[in-house]
Amino acid sequence: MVEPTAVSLQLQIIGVVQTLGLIGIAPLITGIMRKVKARTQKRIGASIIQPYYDLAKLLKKDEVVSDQSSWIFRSAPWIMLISTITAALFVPSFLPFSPFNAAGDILVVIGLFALVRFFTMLAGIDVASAFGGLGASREMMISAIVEPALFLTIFVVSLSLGGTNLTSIASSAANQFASGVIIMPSMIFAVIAFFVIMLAETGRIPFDNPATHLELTMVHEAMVLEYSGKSLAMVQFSQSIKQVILLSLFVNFFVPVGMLTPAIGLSAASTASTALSFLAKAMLVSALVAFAETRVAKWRLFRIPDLLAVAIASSMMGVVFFYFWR
Amino acid sequence: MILLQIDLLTISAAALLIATFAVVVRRGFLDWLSGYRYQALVLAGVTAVIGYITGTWEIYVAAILTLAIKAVIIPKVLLRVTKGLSGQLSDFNPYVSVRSSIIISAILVILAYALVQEMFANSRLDSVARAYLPVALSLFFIGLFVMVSRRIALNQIIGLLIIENGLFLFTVSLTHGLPLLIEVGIFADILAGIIISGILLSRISQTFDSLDVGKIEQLRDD
Amino acid sequence: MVAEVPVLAGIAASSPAGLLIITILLTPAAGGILVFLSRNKRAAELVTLVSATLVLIQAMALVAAVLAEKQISAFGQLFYLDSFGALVLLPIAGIGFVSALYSINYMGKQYDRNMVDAKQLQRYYQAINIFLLTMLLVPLSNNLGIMWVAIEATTLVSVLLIMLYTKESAIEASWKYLIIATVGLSFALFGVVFFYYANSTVQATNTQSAMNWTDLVAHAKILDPNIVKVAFVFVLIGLGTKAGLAPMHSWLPDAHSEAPTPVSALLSGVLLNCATYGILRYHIVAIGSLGQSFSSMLLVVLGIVSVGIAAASIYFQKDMKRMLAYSSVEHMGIISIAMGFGGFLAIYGALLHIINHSIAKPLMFFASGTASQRYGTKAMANIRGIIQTMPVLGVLLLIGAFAIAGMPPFNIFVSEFLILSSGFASGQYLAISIVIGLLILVFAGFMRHIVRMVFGSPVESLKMSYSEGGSLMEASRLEKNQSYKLAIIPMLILAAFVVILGFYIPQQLHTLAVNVSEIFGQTSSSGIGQNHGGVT
Amino acid sequence: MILAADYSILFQTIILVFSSGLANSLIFGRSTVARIASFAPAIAGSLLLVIFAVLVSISGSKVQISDPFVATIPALAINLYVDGMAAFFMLILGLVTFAVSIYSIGYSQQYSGKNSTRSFGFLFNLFVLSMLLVIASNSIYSFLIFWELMSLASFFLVIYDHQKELNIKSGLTYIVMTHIGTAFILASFLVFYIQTSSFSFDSFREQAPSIPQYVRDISFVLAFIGFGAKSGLVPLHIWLPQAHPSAPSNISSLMSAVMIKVAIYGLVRTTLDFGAPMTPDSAWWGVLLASGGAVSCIIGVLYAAIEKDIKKALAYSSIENAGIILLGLGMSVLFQSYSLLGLAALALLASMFHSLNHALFKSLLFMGAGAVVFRTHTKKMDQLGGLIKYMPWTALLFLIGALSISGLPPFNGFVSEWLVLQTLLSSYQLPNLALQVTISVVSVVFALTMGLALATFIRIFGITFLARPRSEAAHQAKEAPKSMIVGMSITASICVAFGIFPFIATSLVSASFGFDKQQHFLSLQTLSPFAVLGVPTSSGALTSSSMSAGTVALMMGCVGAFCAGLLFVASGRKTARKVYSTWDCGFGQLNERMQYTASSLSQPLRVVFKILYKPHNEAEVSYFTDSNRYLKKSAKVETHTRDVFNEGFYQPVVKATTLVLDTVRKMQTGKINAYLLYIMIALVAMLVLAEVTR
Repeated sequence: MVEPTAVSLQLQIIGVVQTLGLIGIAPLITGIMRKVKARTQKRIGASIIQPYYDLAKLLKKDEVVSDQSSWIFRSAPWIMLISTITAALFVPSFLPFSPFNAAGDILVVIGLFALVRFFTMLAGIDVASAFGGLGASREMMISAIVEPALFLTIFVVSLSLGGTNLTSIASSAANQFASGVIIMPSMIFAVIAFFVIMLAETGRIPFDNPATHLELTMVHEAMVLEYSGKSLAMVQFSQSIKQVILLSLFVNFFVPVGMLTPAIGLSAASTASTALSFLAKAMLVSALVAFAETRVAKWRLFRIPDLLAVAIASSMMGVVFFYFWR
Repeated sequence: MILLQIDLLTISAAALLIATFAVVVRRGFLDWLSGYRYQALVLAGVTAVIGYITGTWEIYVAAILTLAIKAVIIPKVLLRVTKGLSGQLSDFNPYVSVRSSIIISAILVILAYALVQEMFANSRLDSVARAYLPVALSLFFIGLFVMVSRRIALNQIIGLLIIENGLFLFTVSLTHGLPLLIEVGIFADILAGIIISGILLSRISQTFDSLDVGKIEQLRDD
Repeated sequence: MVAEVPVLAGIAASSPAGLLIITILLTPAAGGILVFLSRNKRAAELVTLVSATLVLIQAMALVAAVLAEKQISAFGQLFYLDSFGALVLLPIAGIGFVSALYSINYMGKQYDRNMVDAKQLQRYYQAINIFLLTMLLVPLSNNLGIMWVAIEATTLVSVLLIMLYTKESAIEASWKYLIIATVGLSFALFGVVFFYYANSTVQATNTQSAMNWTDLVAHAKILDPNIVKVAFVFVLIGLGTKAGLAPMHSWLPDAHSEAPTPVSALLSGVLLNCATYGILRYHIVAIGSLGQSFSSMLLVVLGIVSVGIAAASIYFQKDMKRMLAYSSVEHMGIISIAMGFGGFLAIYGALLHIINHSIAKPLMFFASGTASQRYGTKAMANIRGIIQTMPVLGVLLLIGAFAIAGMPPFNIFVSEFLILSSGFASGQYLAISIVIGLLILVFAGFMRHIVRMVFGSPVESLKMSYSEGGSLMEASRLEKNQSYKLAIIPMLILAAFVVILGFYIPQQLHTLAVNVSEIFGQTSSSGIGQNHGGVT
Repeated sequence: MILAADYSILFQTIILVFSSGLANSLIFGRSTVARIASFAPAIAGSLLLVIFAVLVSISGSKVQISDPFVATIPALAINLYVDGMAAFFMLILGLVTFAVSIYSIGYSQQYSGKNSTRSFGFLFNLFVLSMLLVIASNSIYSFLIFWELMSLASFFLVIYDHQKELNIKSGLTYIVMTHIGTAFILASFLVFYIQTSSFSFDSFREQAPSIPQYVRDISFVLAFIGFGAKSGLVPLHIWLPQAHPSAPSNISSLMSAVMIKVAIYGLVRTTLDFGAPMTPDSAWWGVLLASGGAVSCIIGVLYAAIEKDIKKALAYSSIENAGIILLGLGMSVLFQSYSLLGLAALALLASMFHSLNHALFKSLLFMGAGAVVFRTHTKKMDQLGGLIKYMPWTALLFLIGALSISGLPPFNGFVSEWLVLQTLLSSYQLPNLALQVTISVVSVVFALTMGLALATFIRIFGITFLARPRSEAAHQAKEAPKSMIVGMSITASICVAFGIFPFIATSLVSASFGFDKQQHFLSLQTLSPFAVLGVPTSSGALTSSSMSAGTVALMMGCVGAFCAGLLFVASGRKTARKVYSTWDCGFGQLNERMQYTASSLSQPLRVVFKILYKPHNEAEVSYFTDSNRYLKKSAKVETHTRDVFNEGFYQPVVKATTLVLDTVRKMQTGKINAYLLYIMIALVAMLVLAEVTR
């Protein structure tokens, strides 16, 4: 176990670069998802780099803030962006490790996401409109119930792959894959649970519809309804970063295909191959998510707990399986 | 001579019991009083007899005191008190009917005899004690029963007095009299008690204008 | 007729301490006579106060003497005072004094509101003196017969005191008290005679001494156990009636609540102790002849019943003084339970408890008496916000209440703590858990009533109590001209003791208690946890 | 290096200082001077106390004062003894009291003239002093006397505002419940007394291992109930949400932050010190504690999430946090009884660290709520709102408290909850399958709790401080007085400090509880801000799971700077910011009645957990004409929830008891004949008993 201060500068730079890469592709992933969605709905849809244009545009625009809002509303986007990017620093994405692993584990990442959620909801309430409260109250319920599912999944993962340290999880996943284990029985359930959670956390159908502004359906959008200009850009950007982080977690935990194991060692070639495989997998999974979205309808708010219950149950199964088949 | 003693003992014992039953059976205050007075007389006699048998002078004194206080003074006091009383002095509907009262009293007598057997199983008693102890106990019990089962305050005082008599008989027959000092003290207490209760009776009849203790139940928790 | 000859003999025979015994008995008697002669209110008050003070002083002297030489006696063996007697004597004198002090203000006010006329007032002070005398006689007499006579006498005198008021309720209460107590005591006399018989059979010599407690204890081993058993049962029931043990307690709430408050204080604080003292004397004998188990069992059973019934009645009580009366039943129950548990801690605790209760209960009675004079009612529902109308009294009431309910840092907590510990030590887990449960109920009941009386806003309750054309203005005017300063003083004295004894036990008291536990056959080292209690 | 003797002198000085506070408050009348005079000693004393506690726990020395006023019999000896364990809780007491007493100077001015400030200062000092002495006491008698004193002082403070009938009611519930608890505590101590035949805790400590297991089991269960009742363990929590809100807010913060911890201290003392759970036989203690804790967590937070009264909500969240602490303690006992010492230490660290944190942020939150009530005179959240504009400092400080208690980085709550989670994750090292599964269920409950806690505090902060003010009172609110702000900012800053540099707290804990004597499992000794919290395996070696709050904070800072710079570059020209009214869908002016209220915000939760809340709405609609039901004149909806514990458990019990009592007391019929009959019956019964026992 290393103290982060002891990590060599070179490694740190690599880590930062990886993170920059990750947040760099975040809008791209969003774009891909939209495209896939459009295609499956027999639309042409915008180009996959449209999100970049949007951000650039928004950054240039003036913004309007509510006269009721306080500094909470103004500072919220910053906090969202900072927290998500910081979280991204701990996540092994292109590489099977992050040099800052000792400083922050998966619990820290979740904690940072919670921070984001906290301020999103406050911002929603702060503007004194009915929409904000509406979004906040729904988000409250969903996030509260997502929490146990998420933690139990982590429970399974950390049991199966050792600890909560993201790097060690990723590398031991890679090792296991290399040693011929496609997937452990306990992990099967974890996959299901994690997929559901990912949908919930990124506010996809059936939990939430990112593409709507209809008060019946919207959750996340309702909270950030008042944002405009630069702030809106930050909110959206942090949203897509969060999404890509979850994607890369999913990929590195459950689909450690073509990931370099510590046995192989860090060479230019191996690094490149891992990075590329990651990119491919990420795009694939995002496409999958988008495709899944078109197959289901948005669920009624009070049926969502049932879905989450499924997640909890399956990860519970995961725990039991782990203990039995150890 | 011994025979005579025995006879005296048995007869007087019977007399005492009869007197007691009289109180149980009758309903009017005067009847009770006469029953009690009669009982007191017998008691005095009995005491004297015991004194004669055991030959201790203190018991004679006790006998005289009994005669004076129980047979004379107390009835007088009660009569004087009742002169001024309003409200009926007779008990026409006691909590326990006369018929069953008699039966219960009989049972109590038997109980008393049994209890005496039980208590003094392993201690030698002289003939006097053996004769009077059961009677004393039954007086005690019957007195208590009268107090429990009757509604008229006067009747309860009579019951109390019967208990006292039982006590006295008990003392005399078992221990041939307590030390005189104490005997006197006890008599004084009884007398004072009766006087005070007399005052109370008159107050009761003034305030509640009835002697029915069934009516005196303001002080309760509910 | 008993009068002079033995007195002279006794004086001739007895030590200076013995002489003190005579004088302490003569003082209140003289006081009574003087009051009888005196024709005005002030004089009566003064005489009573003086005699009470004298009694207190002499009592202290006696206690000192007892501390010096373990026991004193006069009239040969007729009068006898050992540590146990001293422990009971002390509260009698002390509470006698404070209630004499309190009477001046309280009865004075009753007089002003012409609830009592001059004649009654005179009778009151007279009776108080005699009452004191009879109670003093109980712990001083060695002869069980005399003790019985004294106890019976206390009944008669206290009945007179309760009869002072001519209200219906007072008459009813005194009637019930008289009848029940007398019946009970006749039971007790049965027991006494039994003991006397048992003792006189084992020794043919002078029957005079066969009634002496010392003599009885001496022969305890050889008494006929069969008879002792029955005798103890009769004594327990008989004196238990007087000591307010359930289910013979039924007269107590009536009598204690209907008596004039100073008398209630004496009845609850001291008279009950006298009866309990009597029981315990016989308990010692019974232990001697039958061993611990028998009498202890009976005591525990009666005690638990008492606490239970008291708990129930306190919880739903409407009348303040009745509640206090029931709490006396509860505490007597606790004492007898403790005595039943046995063991050094138990005895020590029980003795402390006797003292503590007889300090705290009068405090409560005085406070409640003054409060109900102020609010013109005894119904707790109509008394609110004492802390605002009479702040000092409110605080005193709270101190008293929390003491009675067994909260630290007040005195009763100490003794209850010891008693509960001894209960655990004695291994009677069922009994102790029942007791703890009941104590919680009592506590709940007390808090329920007291807190609501002391706090809350007084306005409407005062309106209620002065409803007949009276307004709050009038109420406050009434408050002004009826100062209760003089009434506060005795309460302050008592409260001071309540707090002090909550923190520390005087050495003398400790010595007395230890001696008594030796009388009970418990040496301080035999008690569990004595040697290794402290930290070294 | 200071000698132990000096410590005991220091300790006595502290006691004296607090006592002088008692005296002062009685001496000075009702004035500003009096307020300062009665709280200044508390401030000084608590500062000294903090120093004392830190010194003792670091130096690992033990302070002992045995039997200062010589007791007549050993049973009544008053013994004081301060070791690391006690010192740690004294630290909590000191920190909180310091802040709260400063706060109180300002807060208590509202009572001057109205109620007696004299008694207020007196009770305040008495309360603190008694808590201090409870922690220090070392014998049954002294523990009980100070424990009851603490209850008494707090009781009077709860009903301090005694004009309100409601306060008196809740005060009564409190005092009775706490008395019941005390009975159990007494019993659990006396069980030890029977075994050791001694009243002193020392001999409990020494002889504990030699005491048979079943005895320790009994004692533990009794202690668990007794102290549980005081620490708001469900279902014995019923008094807590009534009493804490009724008390003045500074007292609420003391009660929630410290008094609960005193109960926890009692439990730690009895369980770890006297109980000596060294064998698997006592594993079930751990399970009991952990599951009890879990239940408290979830129930507490569920009620907190829907509560409309701000102080009540905080009280419920205290129940939740007490649950978390118990959970950690239970895990520690569990690990210890399987002699997984490293993990046991980790769990205890988690539990104790959370105690410290909860003390800090809960006192902060209650003080904040107090400031709000101080200015707006209402505790109903539905009448508050928008206060962030009128009371900016209070809002900021309250926000810090909310962030900490929700367990968000980079605040202290996050660190301790991280530790708890790691403890739960390490449960796979337990040798027993049943235990493993149980703990995983417990951890699900815990996770749900965390989620709900987040929601709860978003709601509390959002509704109270954000959006439009919902009442005139909220409009008129001004910033709280200086002293109150200062008091709050003290705890707030400590919250942040512990969040960024947890090594301060963790090393304090490990010093107090003597972890360094066990094998090293955390890099506690490296006192660098970037020190890493690690997790030991059963062998005590470290796993790779680790976290460094300091580093995270640093990185967030860097990222923030980076983003700022980036955005500055990206958006070339300075973009303008226009302030305009909130978007109203073109319907015209929005007003405060159109925003979400506290009740509506938690409506989804109410629906999801309706089993527990049993919510029911009362709607009343009036129409312009009875014939036409389409034109509503007015519509009003009230939502009510029920407390299942009160209705399902307490009310029936109380009903039954009172029924029995009522029947018993009826035997006082007033009929003299009946009374005489009782005597007769008693006689017969006794005679029969005599016969039977022959």
